[in-house]
Order: sequence, then structure tokens, then C-alpha cells
Amino acid sequence: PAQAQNQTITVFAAASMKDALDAADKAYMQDHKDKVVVSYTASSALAKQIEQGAPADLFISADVQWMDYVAKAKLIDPGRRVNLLGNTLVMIAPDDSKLSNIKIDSSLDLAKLTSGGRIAVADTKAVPAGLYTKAAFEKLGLWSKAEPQLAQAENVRAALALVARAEAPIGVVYSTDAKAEPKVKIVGTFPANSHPAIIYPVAVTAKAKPATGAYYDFLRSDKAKAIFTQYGFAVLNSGS
Amino acid sequence: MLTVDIDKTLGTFRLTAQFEAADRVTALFGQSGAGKTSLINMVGGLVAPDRGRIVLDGEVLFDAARRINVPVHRRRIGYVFQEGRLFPHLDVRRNLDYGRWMRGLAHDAQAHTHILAMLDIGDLMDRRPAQLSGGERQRVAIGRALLMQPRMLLLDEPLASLDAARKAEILPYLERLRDDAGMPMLYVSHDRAEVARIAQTILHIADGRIMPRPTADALFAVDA
Amino acid sequence: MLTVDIDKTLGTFRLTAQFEAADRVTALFGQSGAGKTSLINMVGGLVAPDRGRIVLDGEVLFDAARRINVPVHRRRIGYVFQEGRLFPHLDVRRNLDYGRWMRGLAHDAQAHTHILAMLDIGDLMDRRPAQLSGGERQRVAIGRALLMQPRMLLLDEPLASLDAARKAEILPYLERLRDDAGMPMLYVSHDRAEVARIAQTILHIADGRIMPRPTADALFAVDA
Amino acid sequence: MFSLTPEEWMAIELSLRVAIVATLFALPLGLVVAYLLARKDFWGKALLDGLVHLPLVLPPVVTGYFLLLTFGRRGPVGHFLEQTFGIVFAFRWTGAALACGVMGFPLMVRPIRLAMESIDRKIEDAASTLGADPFWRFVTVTLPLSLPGIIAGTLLCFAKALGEFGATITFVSNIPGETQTISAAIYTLTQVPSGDAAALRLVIIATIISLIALMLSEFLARRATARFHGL
Amino acid sequence: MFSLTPEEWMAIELSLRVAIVATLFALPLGLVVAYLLARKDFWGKALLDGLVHLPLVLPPVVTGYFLLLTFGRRGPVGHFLEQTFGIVFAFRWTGAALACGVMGFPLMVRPIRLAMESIDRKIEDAASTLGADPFWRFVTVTLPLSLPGIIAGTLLCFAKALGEFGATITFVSNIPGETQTISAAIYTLTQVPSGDAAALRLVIIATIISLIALMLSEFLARRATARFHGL
Ligand SMILES: Nc1ncnc2c1ncn2[C@@H]1O[C@H](COP(=O)(O)OP(=O)(O)OP(=O)(O)O)[C@@H](O)[C@H]1O
Ligand SMILES: Nc1ncnc2c1ncn2[C@@H]1O[C@H](COP(=O)(O)OP(=O)(O)OP(=O)(O)O)[C@@H](O)[C@H]1O
Ligand SMILES: [Mg+2]
Ligand SMILES: [Mg+2]
Repeated sequence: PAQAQNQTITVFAAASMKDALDAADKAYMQDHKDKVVVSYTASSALAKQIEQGAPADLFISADVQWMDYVAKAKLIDPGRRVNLLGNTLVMIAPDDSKLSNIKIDSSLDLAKLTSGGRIAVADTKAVPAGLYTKAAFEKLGLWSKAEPQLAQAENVRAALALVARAEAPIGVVYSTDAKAEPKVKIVGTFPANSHPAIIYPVAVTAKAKPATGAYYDFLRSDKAKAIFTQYGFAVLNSGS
Repeated sequence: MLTVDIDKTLGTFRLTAQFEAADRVTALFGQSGAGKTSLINMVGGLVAPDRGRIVLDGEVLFDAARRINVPVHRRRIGYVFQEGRLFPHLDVRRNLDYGRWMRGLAHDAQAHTHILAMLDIGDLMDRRPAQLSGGERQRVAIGRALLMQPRMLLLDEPLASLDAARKAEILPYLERLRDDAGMPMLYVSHDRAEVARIAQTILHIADGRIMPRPTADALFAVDA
Repeated sequence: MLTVDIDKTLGTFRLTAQFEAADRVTALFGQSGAGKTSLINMVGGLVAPDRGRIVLDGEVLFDAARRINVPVHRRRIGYVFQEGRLFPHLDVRRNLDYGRWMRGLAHDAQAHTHILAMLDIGDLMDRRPAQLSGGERQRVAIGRALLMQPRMLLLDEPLASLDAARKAEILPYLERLRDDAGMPMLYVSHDRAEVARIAQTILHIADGRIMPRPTADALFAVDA
Repeated sequence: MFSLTPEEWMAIELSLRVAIVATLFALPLGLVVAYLLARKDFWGKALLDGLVHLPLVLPPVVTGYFLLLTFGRRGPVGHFLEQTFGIVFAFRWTGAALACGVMGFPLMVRPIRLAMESIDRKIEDAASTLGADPFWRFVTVTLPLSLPGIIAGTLLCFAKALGEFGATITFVSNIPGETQTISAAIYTLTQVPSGDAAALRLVIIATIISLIALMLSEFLARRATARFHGL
Repeated sequence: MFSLTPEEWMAIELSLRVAIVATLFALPLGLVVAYLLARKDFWGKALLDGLVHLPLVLPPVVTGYFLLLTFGRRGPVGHFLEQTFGIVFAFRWTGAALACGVMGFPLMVRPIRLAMESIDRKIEDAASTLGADPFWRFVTVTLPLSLPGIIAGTLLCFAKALGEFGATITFVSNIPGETQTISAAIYTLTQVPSGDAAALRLVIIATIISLIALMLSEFLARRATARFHGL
């Protein structure tokens, strides 16, 4: 579509995307006249807002289910939906912890790792990172042992804080978050096949402004890829 | 003329009053707790009787049977309360002007000056009630009721906490109001001299009932 | 013996008092706004003088120069306020017992019965102040101050809103308190007869100053 | 550290606008509701009382969803208001003000009600005897005597409006310059590991604003009560 | 619809426990702070006032984070309490109660303070002349006369404690049976597409609980004020 002059593209994005997306948008606005503003909050709220007619041009969800939710309501352009980013699930411990190099498989002795403490995770019923964590523990046959030891935080960031403050001896978060917090260290990585792929889908909404097209393309460009990679994301789908 | 015929029960106290106040000033005389304040509260409209009627100069103010109860603010009856009840957030000037504002009356400079002088409160105009002495408060309360230009006055021991010199200023003023303006009053007082001076009729209340004949004997017996 | 020598400014009002009350009962007599309440407030400790000292029976209650100001609750001076000031959340019984509890005194059944009878408040024990008439409140306030067993009494127009029959009960009681128990009192009143009966000394206050000689003339001039 | 970025200025300006508008609109309604609850007995009083308190008891997200479903473009009230008066709340700062007003409402009503309940009715009776009809009696006596409560309620509502983000963000999202208040910005910053320093800056700003509001209210309250006590 | 699941019962029981404990512990402190703010002038009064209001102004997440920094295992106060008394807040319902108490505190202090400020000092003076020392005067006169404010403040704090989850979940996370209150459960349910019906059930439960609390407080307040007005 033709590039319109000085439009404002409103992006609804999952809060955990903030750092990486802010950097990408900065790069985008250096080359384009259009302005990008981002409303960051929980994917659930964003999806329901789009359902209620929110003026969003582009939606970046932290998981597939909320993207499916708006897709089912025919609020996005099915031709311009893509699984843009991926992430990995890691186990973390406070930076002064004795733990390191843990191999995460079905023989893992969680009780020994926590020695009575708790495992900080994101909410396993609601928050994407928590859902993946639960799936991973289930796949590895550890769920029944893990569940009573969990401390479920409102979001990944809060789980991270609990480990950073050593309230919990270990935690499970995304590698992007773990890398950004100096007070924790990664002690193990969950095998990719232990949980469904961690996906951040992106879609242009049904009523998007014309200028959104260029932005959508940019997000899949190499330039954007470099930025996302720098923040620790795996880029699943670039180019077009 | 005021016609009262009411019953009222307050807790265990029972008040029954039936009288006609044909004269201008009627004094209510009786022991502490006899029911004087309760009675004038009903005339003023602050308390509704359980039964009966109250008629002032032909206007029915209250009639339980006919479900009439003229609201207090339409009765135009000035009330000097036993305990002052000044507006704590207004200065003396505004306390005095309140009735005039609410009733939309024009400022009567002459009456105003006269009443202020008579009550000797001209110097207190900018003070708030909390900065007044007990007697000063009482005098402002008298001024406030007079300045609303009522058609009747209820006075509940208005001079109780005032010195003789003040009383000697205020009583003659009330007498003139009675005689010149023909203002009806219900006047509660324990002071026999005061009552004798201002009232044509004396109603003696005891234990919630009006005594049959307020003879001089009865008065002397009470005012031992 | 009470020695008072104080100055106090309240707004534009200036009070200067210097006197010795050697007799048991001293009456304070003076126009409304003269400074009577302010003066006894300082003796009671509710208001601190700007300057001077107050000494009761050898005990310095207040001395500005020596920075002495005995707190109110340690002065043991009973105070009957001009406006009652009963505790609204307590019934009459608890109002009366309050001083005894606070001072940890034993229950003196005889005095209790006697005071209740004298004030005729025996029937009111379970009521709250809001359910009392003006005079009933005043009588409870008197009872409350008497029952705390004070070493001195401050009485601010204690009988102002009471009928003659009640006064005739209470005054003799106060006389007996004066004569038998030797209780010192400062007694504010506008009633000449009352003052003449109870007080040995009469202090005449006018405009914040104690008049030099409280002669009978002065009294008559005031109580016209 | 304290030269503010344009976005921060924008968030501050927006927060103040939202909080002030929310408080100003809540006030008249708050006075009426407080008066009804303090003085009147009517059918459904307990219901009204419960409704007023509900935003306090429920998680803000729920209140936000409720507002979204009711006052959103597609909600019944929102649709009606847009069609009839052209008033739109959805995803505008006005919506943020609505959310903040609703959340602050219980905090406003209680103190006002408390103050009205503690007024000596005898003073109001005196006003009636002087010819004041119920309306003027309310304006000249009840309102001024409730002033300490009104100031306290206004302050609590304003403070809550400054701090609110749960209902707001759910109702009108978190759009910089339109609906992103300081609180919402702080929330967003706490969601990413790198945001702590920037969040702290905003926390300090919010604290300063609220301290100023607090001092102002203390000053007003002091004047109001000094009056009654005749100082 | 309304046979509750065991988890729902657990959340209800926990919410009540947390809210009641939070309110009970906040009350004595609230009385003291309200008294200081209402009656005393001291250095740092404005600071104390500001501090009390802060949880209202800041996003709950921030308050929760501060609690974590202060009362967590590595926080100065948390460390001290653990070493000295063996008191641990982390991941315990006691931590949830602490968070709820802190969040409800400003709502408790204001009404109490307001009530204390509106007491006629002359009544307190009368108590002094009868021999009441400052402590007993406070207990026998100031406290009972502030009762309507104390009831209102307690109710607001309790309601807020029921509704709080932002600070709680940040501080002690969301452990069913230990720290997962109704509010936290509702929040979680609103985050999943299929959760609406279950969330609504819990919203109704929370509403009923708060209505009961409200009616109780109305009843108490009515009795308290009826007393003063002699009805
Ligand atoms: N807070 C105040 N500010 C200014 N003036 C005051 C204040 N309190 C009292 N006054 C003034 O001080 C004077 C003395 O007051 P006080 O109450 O002692 O009088 P009083 O002799 O007891 O009079 P009354 O017989 O009327 O009770 C009065 O003129 C009064 O107006
Ligand atoms: N709300 C109430 N509940 C119960 N009894 C009440 C109530 N109000 C007044 N009373 C009683 O009714 C009686 C009459 O009271 P009222 O105030 O009319 O007396 P009064 O004649 O004005 O006395 P005073 O001269 O002492 O002012 C008193 O015995 C009083 O105790
Ligand atoms: Mg009376
Ligand atoms: Mg006096």
C-alpha cells in the first residue's frame, strides 16, 4: 500500500516486549515519517480491548491463544499474521547460588534444588511463560513434584524479582528476562521439545491504517531481526 | 391567637397540653424537666406531636388527623434556644443576617442598629461563636431570632445567663415588641419577676401537664 | 487559700486579675463578657495565663516564671461548666461515676445517695445526655463535679437554668459543703440573692479587671 | 537525573488532567450520594451503598472490564452516549478519567458521609427556624460544616486517581499521550528488567505530586477547622 | 452454579483470614497514627502523612516491590525479623496480610483522623478536670467519640484488603491455599480466554462477602451514632 504522510501507528503489545520493541520502533522512526505509539499491557487485556473496538493497528501477543481469540472474532487480517518471535525457557538462580549447569530432564531432583524453598514461576494458569513452564514440567514428569513448590507470580518479571531477591532459590523464566537481570544467573535451559514452541504472533488488525503495512514489513526485516536477536529473542519468521 | 392541643411521648415522659394563648405573651413556668422545651419545640415544628393540632392565628400548623405539618422553615416562628445553637462556621454578623437572607428580606438598618445596641453586641460582629462568652452567645441568639422578622417568638430562658444590667435593657425591648408590634410570644423562664413583668398569661406546667389554674399561690409555691 | 495574679489576652480582650481568696467561698460577679469564665478556666488549668502565678493552699498550680503548670487532671478541682459538657456517649450513671473511676476512689454510697436525692436525678440514671432537659443536664453536671471529691469547686452559673424549687435544694447543700467540709469554691453567678447567701467575699469583675472594692453599692448598681 | 523526557512530561500532564477531571466530576455526585447515605432512608439504600464500595472490593481489572463492556464503543451505555451526545470514553483520556473517578468514588463518599453524620442536627434545625428551606439549609449549613470531610474525601479520591492503573489500563489501554498516566507508565516499566531506573524516576515524581496535593489539603483543612474552633 | 469447589472455599477462607488479620493489625497502629496526625504537631509530621498515603498513590506493584525489598529475606527488616524472631513473610499468608494491611492503611487512617478532629475538645477538657490522665482520657473519651470514624476506617481497610492483589501477588506471589486470595484468583481467571464464567462466580462471591461486611458496619455505626443522639 502507498505510504501515507505522517500517520500514527498504534501498536498493542504484550508488556514483556517493551525493551526490544521500543528499540525496534526507534529504528523504524528514524527511517519513516510515521509515528509508532505502543500500548503495553497484558495480552489478555489487549485482546479484549481490540474486541471492544480499540484503535489498534497491530497486535503483538505473548502467546498464540489470545491471537486466536481476536482471529476468531475476525478482528485481524488473516493474510498478515505471522509467528514473529520465539523464546526459550530457562531455569535461574540468584547470582550467588551454588547451583550451576543443571541438566533439565526427567531425572531432575527438584526437592534437592530447592531444599525446602520455592520455585518462582509466572502464573501457570494464565501467563504464557507459566503455561509453558507447566507444560514442560508435565512433559518431563515433574509436575506432581513441582506443583506444591511453586510460587506463582503475576508475570515473568515478578518471578524474576523473587529469585533476584533470593526469596526463591530457583525460578523458571524466559531467557530474554534472565539475561537482562544481573542479579540472577541461568543454571539450565529447558529442552525445546519439552514444551510447545514459545511464540509471539504478530498481526495487522482488520481496520488498520494503510501505513501499518510498512511497519509490519519492517518488523520482519533483517534490521528488526538484529534488534530482536540482540535482546535475546529467537526470530522465527523474517523476510517475506 | 395560638391554640394547642397535643400529646407526645418522649421515652418514659408523657406530655399532654391543651391551651389557648389569647394574650400576646404567654409564659411557661415549671420545674426543670416539666416539659417546657418539648412543648415549644412542637410549636416551632422541630418535634411532631403524636396526636392533636396546633393553630396559630387561624393557620393550621399541625393537625395529626388531617396529616398537616407545616415545615419548620415556613412557620416564620423565631426561636431563641435554651442552648444558643449559633452557626459555628459563621461570624456574628452572618449569624445575625442569616434569617434575613433566607427569607429574602430587605435590610432594615434602623431595626438592625437598634437591636445591636440593645443587646450590646455591636463590637462582636467579626467574631465566631467559639470566641464569645456564654452570655454573648445568648445575646447573639436573641438578635438572630429578632432580625428574621418572625410573626411569633419562642423564647426558652433567653435571659438565664445574663446579668441584671443586660436584662434591664432587653426586657423593655421585648415589652415594646409585645405592645407596639403586637408580637405573640411563648416565654419560658424560671424568674418570677421576669415572668410577672412580661407575660399576661402564665401557664404552669408540671410533669408534662398544664396545671388547671395558675394562681399566684401556685407561683409562689414554686418560686420558693 | 487561693492566690491569683495573672494576665491573659484573648483576641482583643485583656484579663488582669490579682486577688487572694482567703474565705471559703468567693463569688465572681460581673457583666456578661467581663471575664469570669476565662478566669476560672485558668484556675482549673484549661487555659494557661500569659503571665503570673496561681497558688492553691500552698501548692503552686501555675507559675509562668518558673515554668510550672500542673496538668488539669492533677489539680483535683471540680468544675461545673457554664454549658454542661456531659459525656454524650455515657449514660447519666457513668457520667456521675467518671471522676471516681479516674481517680480510683472507693464508692461512697451515702454521699452518692445524698447527692442524687438533692439533685433529684435518681430517675435519670440510664438516660444519655441527649435525652435530658436543659436543667437536668445542669444538675447531672453538678453531681459529676461533686462526686469526684474535689479539693476545690469552680461553679460557672451552676443554677442559672434551674427553677426556684431546685435551687432551694441545692444551695443549702453547697452551704453545708462550705461549712462542714470547708470546701473552697469560686462561684460565678448573676443572681444577687444567690451570691449573698453563699459567698463570704464578692469579687466584682468588669471588662477584664477586678474592681477595687466590691461594695454593696457596686453590687446594687450592677443588679439593677 | 531530573530533566524530564517529553514522554514523562506528557504522562505527568495527563495524570494531573485525568486525576483533576475525575475528582471534579466525582465531587458533586459524591456529595449527593454521601448525603443520601448519611441522612435518608430509602428503598435500595443498602444496594447503593454496596455499589459505591464495589470498586474497592473487586480487583481493578474486573472494574476495568466492566467499564469496557459498558462504556466501550460497543457497550450499551458507551454506544448510547456516542450516538446521542457524541461522548466517547473508549481509549480516550476521558475514559481514563471515568475509570479513576469510579475507583476513587468509594474513598470520596465515606469521609463526606462521616462528616455529614457527625453534624449536630440541632444547628440545622436552627437554620430551619430562620427560614432556610432544605436546599439552602444544605448549602449554608450542612456543606460548610462537612468541609473537613469533603476535603479529606477529595484528597483520597485525587490520590487514588493518581495511583490508579489497573482499571484504567484494562478499560482504555496504555496509549502514550492519550491514556498512559504516570501509574500506567510505571507499571509498564516494572514489566521489563531494564525499567527499574526509569520506574524509580516516575515513582519519585508521583510521590512529589501527591505530597504537594497532601500539603494543600492539609492547609485547607486546617483553615476550615480553625474556623469552627475560632482560632 | 453455586456449589463451590474446594479451591474456591480455600480462596474464600484465605481471603477472609488475610483481610481480618490485616485489618486487626492495622487498627491499633491506625489509631495511633490518626491520633498523632489529628492532634500533635511534631517534626516530620508531613513526612509521616505522606508516607501513610503513599500506597494509595503508587501502583500496587510498586508497593509490592518495596515490600519485597524491605521485608523479603534479603531486605533489612525482613532479615532482622527472621534472624531475631523467626518471622518470615515470604510466600506465607502472613505476607499477604502485611501487603493488604499496608494497602488498606491510608483508607483506615483518614476517617479515624477525621472523626478525632471533629471531637469537641471541651468534652475532653471536662474529662481532664475529673482526673483523667491523657491515656485514660484517650481511652474513655476520644476513642468512643471517634467510633463512627473507626468503624468507617476499619470497613474501608477491610474492603480494600479483600480487593487487594497487586501488591500481594508481587510480594508473596500466588500460592493456592497459602497466598492466593479471591482477588488473585479472579485476576488469574481474567487472564485466560475461557476464564470469564469462573471469574464471574468469584466476583459474585466477593461481592456478597463485602455486602455482608458493609451491612455489619452499618449496623455497628448506626448503634454507635444512635447512642450519641440519644435514640
Ligand atoms: N477565643 C477568644 N477570642 C477572642 N475573644 C474571646 C475569646 N474567648 C473569650 N473572648 C472574650 O473574652 C471576654 C471574656 O469572656 P468570658 O467567657 O470570660 O466572659 P464571662 O465573664 O464568662 O461572660 P458570660 O457571663 O457572658 O459568660 C468576652 O468579651 C469574650 O468575647
Ligand atoms: N429524647 C428523650 N428521650 C426520653 N426523655 C426525654 C427526651 N427528651 C426529653 N425527655 C424528657 O422529657 C422531659 C421534658 O423535657 P424538657 O426538655 O421539655 O424539659 P424542660 O421543661 O424544658 O426542662 P428544663 O427547664 O430543665 O429545660 C424531661 O424529663 C426529659 O428528661
Ligand atoms: Mg428546657
Ligand atoms: Mg461565662
